[in-house]
Amino acid sequence: MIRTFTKNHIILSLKMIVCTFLIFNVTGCWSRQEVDSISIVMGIGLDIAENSEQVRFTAQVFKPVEQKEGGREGGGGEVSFWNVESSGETVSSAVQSALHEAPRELYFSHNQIVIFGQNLAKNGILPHMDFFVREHSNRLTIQVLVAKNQAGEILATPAHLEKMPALDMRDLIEAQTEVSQSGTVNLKQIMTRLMSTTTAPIAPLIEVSEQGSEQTVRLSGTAVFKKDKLVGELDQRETRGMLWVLGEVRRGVIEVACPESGGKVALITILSKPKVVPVEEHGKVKIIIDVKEEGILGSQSCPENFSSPEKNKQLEEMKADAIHQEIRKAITKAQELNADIFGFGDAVHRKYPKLWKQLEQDWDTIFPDMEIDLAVETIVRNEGRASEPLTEE
Amino acid sequence: MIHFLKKIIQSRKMSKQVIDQGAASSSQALLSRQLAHNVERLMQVFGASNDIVLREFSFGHEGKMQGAVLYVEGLANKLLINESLIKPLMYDIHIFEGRLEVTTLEAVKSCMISLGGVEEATTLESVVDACLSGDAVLIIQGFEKALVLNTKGWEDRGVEEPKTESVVRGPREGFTENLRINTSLLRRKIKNPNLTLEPLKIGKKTKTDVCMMYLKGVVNPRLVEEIRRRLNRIDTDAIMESGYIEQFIEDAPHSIFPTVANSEKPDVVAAKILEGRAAIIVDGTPFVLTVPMLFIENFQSAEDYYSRPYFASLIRMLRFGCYGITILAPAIYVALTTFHQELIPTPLLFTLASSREGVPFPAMLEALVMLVAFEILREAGIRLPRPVGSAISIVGALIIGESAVAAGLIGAPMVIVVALTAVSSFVVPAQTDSESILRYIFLFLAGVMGGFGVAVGMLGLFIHLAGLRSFGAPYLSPLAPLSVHDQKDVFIRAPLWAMLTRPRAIGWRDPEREHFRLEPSPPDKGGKSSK
Amino acid sequence: MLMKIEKGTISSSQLLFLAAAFVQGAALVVAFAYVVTKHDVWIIIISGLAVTLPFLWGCVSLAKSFPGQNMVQIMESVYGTFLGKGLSILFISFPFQVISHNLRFIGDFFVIYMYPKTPLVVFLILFIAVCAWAVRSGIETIARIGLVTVAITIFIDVLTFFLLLGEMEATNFLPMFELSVGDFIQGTHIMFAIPYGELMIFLMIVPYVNKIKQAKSALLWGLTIGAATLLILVVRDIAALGSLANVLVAPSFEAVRLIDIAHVITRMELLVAIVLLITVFIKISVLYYASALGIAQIFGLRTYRPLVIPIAIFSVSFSMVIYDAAAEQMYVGANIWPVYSLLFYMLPVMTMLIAKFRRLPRAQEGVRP
Amino acid sequence: MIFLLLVFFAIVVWLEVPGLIRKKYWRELAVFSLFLLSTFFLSLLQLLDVRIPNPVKGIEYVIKDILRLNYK
Repeated sequence: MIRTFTKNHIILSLKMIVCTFLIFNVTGCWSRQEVDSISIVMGIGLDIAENSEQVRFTAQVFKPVEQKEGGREGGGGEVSFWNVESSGETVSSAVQSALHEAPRELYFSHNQIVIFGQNLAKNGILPHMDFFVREHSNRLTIQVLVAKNQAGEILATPAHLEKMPALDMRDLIEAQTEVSQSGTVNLKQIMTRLMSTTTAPIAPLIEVSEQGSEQTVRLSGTAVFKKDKLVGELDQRETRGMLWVLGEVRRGVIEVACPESGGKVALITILSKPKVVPVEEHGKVKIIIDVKEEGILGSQSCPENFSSPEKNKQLEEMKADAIHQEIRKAITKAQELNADIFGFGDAVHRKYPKLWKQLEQDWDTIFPDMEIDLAVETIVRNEGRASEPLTEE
Repeated sequence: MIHFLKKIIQSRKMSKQVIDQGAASSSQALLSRQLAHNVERLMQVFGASNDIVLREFSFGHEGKMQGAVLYVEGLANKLLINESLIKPLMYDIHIFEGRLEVTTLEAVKSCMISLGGVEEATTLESVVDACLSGDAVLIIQGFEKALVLNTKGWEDRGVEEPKTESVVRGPREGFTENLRINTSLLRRKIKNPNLTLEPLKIGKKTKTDVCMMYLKGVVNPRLVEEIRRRLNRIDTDAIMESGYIEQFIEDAPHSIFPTVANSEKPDVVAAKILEGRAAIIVDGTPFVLTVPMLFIENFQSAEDYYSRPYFASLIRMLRFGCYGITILAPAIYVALTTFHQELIPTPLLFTLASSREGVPFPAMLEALVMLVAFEILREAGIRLPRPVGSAISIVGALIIGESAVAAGLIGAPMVIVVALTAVSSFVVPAQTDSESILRYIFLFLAGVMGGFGVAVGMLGLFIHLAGLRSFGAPYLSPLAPLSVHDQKDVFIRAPLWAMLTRPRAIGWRDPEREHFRLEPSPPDKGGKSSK
Repeated sequence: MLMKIEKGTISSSQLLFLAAAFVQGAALVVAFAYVVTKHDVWIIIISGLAVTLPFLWGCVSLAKSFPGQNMVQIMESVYGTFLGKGLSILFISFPFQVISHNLRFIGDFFVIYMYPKTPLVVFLILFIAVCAWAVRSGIETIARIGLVTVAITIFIDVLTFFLLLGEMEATNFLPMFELSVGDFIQGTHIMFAIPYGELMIFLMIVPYVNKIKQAKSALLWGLTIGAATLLILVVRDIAALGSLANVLVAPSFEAVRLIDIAHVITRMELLVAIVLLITVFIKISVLYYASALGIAQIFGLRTYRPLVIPIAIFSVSFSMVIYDAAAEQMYVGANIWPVYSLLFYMLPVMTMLIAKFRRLPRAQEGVRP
Repeated sequence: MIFLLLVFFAIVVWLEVPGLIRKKYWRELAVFSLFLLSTFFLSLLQLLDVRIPNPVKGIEYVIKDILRLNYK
């Protein structure tokens, strides 16, 4: 027993050694890459190249700064990114040709955002999207944006808080949950929408804005796609209208006029929950949207006191009305563009799979004239710290 | 080829027989009646060694009897020999004068010698052996027998606190080099007649005393049989330390994992004997072996059982974690930075990329250099005299920690990783050899294949461990052949009153360790008496 | 009577975990069913289980009526030496093929997701080397690893399930039962033929269970636990990925990539890779062990150990040639293999019927009391 | 590469064969040699880029084109 055991061990250890040596010799050093031999891509911009049909590819890469003695990094004002630009027939070939310029291989695993230029988006994003699903290092959590004009321009705008514009933009998108006025999507969401036969993809719009001498980027509304082509955009109020239906309003301010005196009341949304129910009536479908919202009173510029139950009720009604209007606007816009940004088609599909088979082909004609019932219920939970408004006595 | 091998083996066997026969013919000789003849032959055996003391004297009625005392200076207690052997024979014998004729060996043995252990010896070999183990031998003219007198008494180190396993709470005594003291330390812990002691002599040249101790009734008799078989197999010149024995009896000599445990603390060994293990004590070393050994024993410290269970459990888990860190940390660092950068959080990747910038070596080489440097420092620290040792560590810390980073030879994160690895390795000291070797293997795998290599290596390690046995007990015992009851002493250390049974793989002959319902509970408070 | 090659025994709980890990090893293979049944995969995971349980029950009953004999020996005593050996070769060729396919799956997975520039053969060699090591160490060693594997797998699956709760949407499962009867049958068949039915190979191992009476329930429970893990996995993936799950090669890997809790608990996909690695390792080791043991018995050898390395080399060579492209693998897995494998699944059923007809186990008991 | 293959197979032989001979496992040795030889030729052919008939293709052909039992 002991002898065989011994023998086994020799055999196996030798076998392992042989295998490793074989592996060593068979090829060089395949997927090995030191951290200092890759360019860490943080953001990608895709445009249509001028004067040609090619894709212009902009990658924002991290520029490591050598650490000085004592671990202190170089001066604070130093720019630590570099935008590599290249072009090619496809995204992949553009990535390859970026190596004519960039000395280190591009590494996409830490990519945070993808920005599509407007022209490119108008021609259709699907051909370029495939790269992000197929290439192994792209994660589905990448945020997707559409630039008002050129994506490269957006990436070139200097960052103010983070080291790199791409990181700045990622944080900007995350901060959107506080205002809920742009429909942020990541790669997974936009892919899911692209794969659906009817639901229209959306993406937040981003533009460069001049603030005095400084340039900054700002999010301004939502781009709406039909299939994979950019067809229109929603402004900020319409965007929120859409987000109410999608259930993605986390925070937000709704302003309503004071009922008795001039001035405004700002109501802050805390919670919102929509319910989208398709109903079949005589072979036609109708959508019933029921939005429930809860919030608090944020501030008011009029001297009225809303702390009585009646007044509170009034406030709630006004808020419901405002939300109602926002949603209506969004619906109207979507029906104008004939883009099912709300995913009504999928809702019908889920509830009436059989009926859907007939409707699916004609959805483009059904959707613009679809009947949509809307009900909004709101609650104003409290008036904040002050029980009464500040008034001059 | 095989024929050839057979021939070699045969010839070897034959030559061995010849040697054995030769040895037998020279030392198996019986003593003769002639004192002079005996003395002459003995002196021939010992040669010119000047630590052999031969004292010839005459005693008895009118000094009629001739005798000789033979002992080794330094091994035997000189004072005892003078007081209890030579003095009674030469002076006190006169008290009996007229009343008793002290003429037979029996009479000398029963009336004259005031010593505890007296035996008779008939062969030259046994006389020589006795002399060399510290006994005095009395040979008297006219008798074919010699008296072997237990006068062992050499300088010993006292019972001190062991250096290797220090505890905050727990007994401070440790084994010494003396076999008898060691067995007595154990006897004092376990006052039970079932504590059996089986003496053996191993080593053709050194004749080292080895002793197996176990608790009859608890220990598996097949285990004792197996140990006896393996100990008797040992046919070697010398046993210098229990490590010699270990290498001859272990189950997996080619494994980097020890399958025989050792300890310097009587309380640890006693606890293991009580669990159903057997201890092997070797004369001349404070390290006592215990078998069978399980992998988790590396993570169990004596103090776990002396302190309260909660913190002990936490520390137990920490030790497992540290073992993982010490074998895997450099490998994982290398795998992450050279293969799987996508798994590093983005801000950390920026830091790493910045610190790697300008470092001339690939990460694997960097790690290798640092690990080797650490081993060098440790070895130097152990070997050097204590005052110099601390200087080494300062120099090492300065060179590696500060200068190498400042000079841009090594990235700062690597220093942190290696430091963590090094510190963690001291948490599980029993596995030092496997730790340092596995670390390099995993580093190599990580450098070649990244995470896949490390995972395959872990699988291999696990297969190896799961296949090991130590004296019949599966090495990964309470884990790999799962035993739910024994989980009380693996990752957590359950309260003593909850550990009702001995480990299944070891002490299952007498499973009950204690009565259940021993959980202490205070008497009810608040009026209602417990009666 | 053949001499017993394997001297070790395993306990019935070890058998249970071994079977569970074996089924869990199919986490990648479920992708075949995704193509057919889309977001209703979870239904066929359950229906496949319902079909497999009686089949497996029959298999173990067969093993129990011939105590101490594995499938090769059973077939020899049922069909006689000559025909029995022929059918045994057919039976053993099944695990032999499945090893190569699984080896290829796991190799492709690592190449696609983590090591795009590394040649496939490297993974195959390293992986089979570890499996060979395990197989040479014997069934006891493999069985000891089983429990740890199952524990780690379930832990990681459940952990990632909870971490992904934020990404999940129940609407991804709607509309339910949106699959045709044909697709449902095909899906169930795939589940039966690829992950579940392969448990048939435990007929080679059941004789080494120390308490044969518990073997049946152990195996059936093992299958159920394994299927439950697959169910957790599939529910997690569909809920988190929605329709994307149908187009991705390894949905479970992609789903875990989505985990991002406050940018801190994120990038955990290595966990999935590790789980895949160890469960596939168990699966391949069991199949590997069964084929080595079976071949040794067919040739009447006293030990199976010398066969281990040749089988390893053979598997690597074979898995290099079986597919030209991953697409072919998908097609064969979903459409051809389930039908083809019926040839092998027929064997225990047929043996059982013939044994019943010839009243074999009883007759043998009469001969040897 | 062929050299490496030879070395590998030589090592396998060196590791396995002496043990088998010592125990006088002739039958085992025969089966082992049979398997090892066939795998050696198989891998040699693969190294030399000879197209080895793909058994899966054969199965596909039988099931799909002859028996027409496939699903899609």
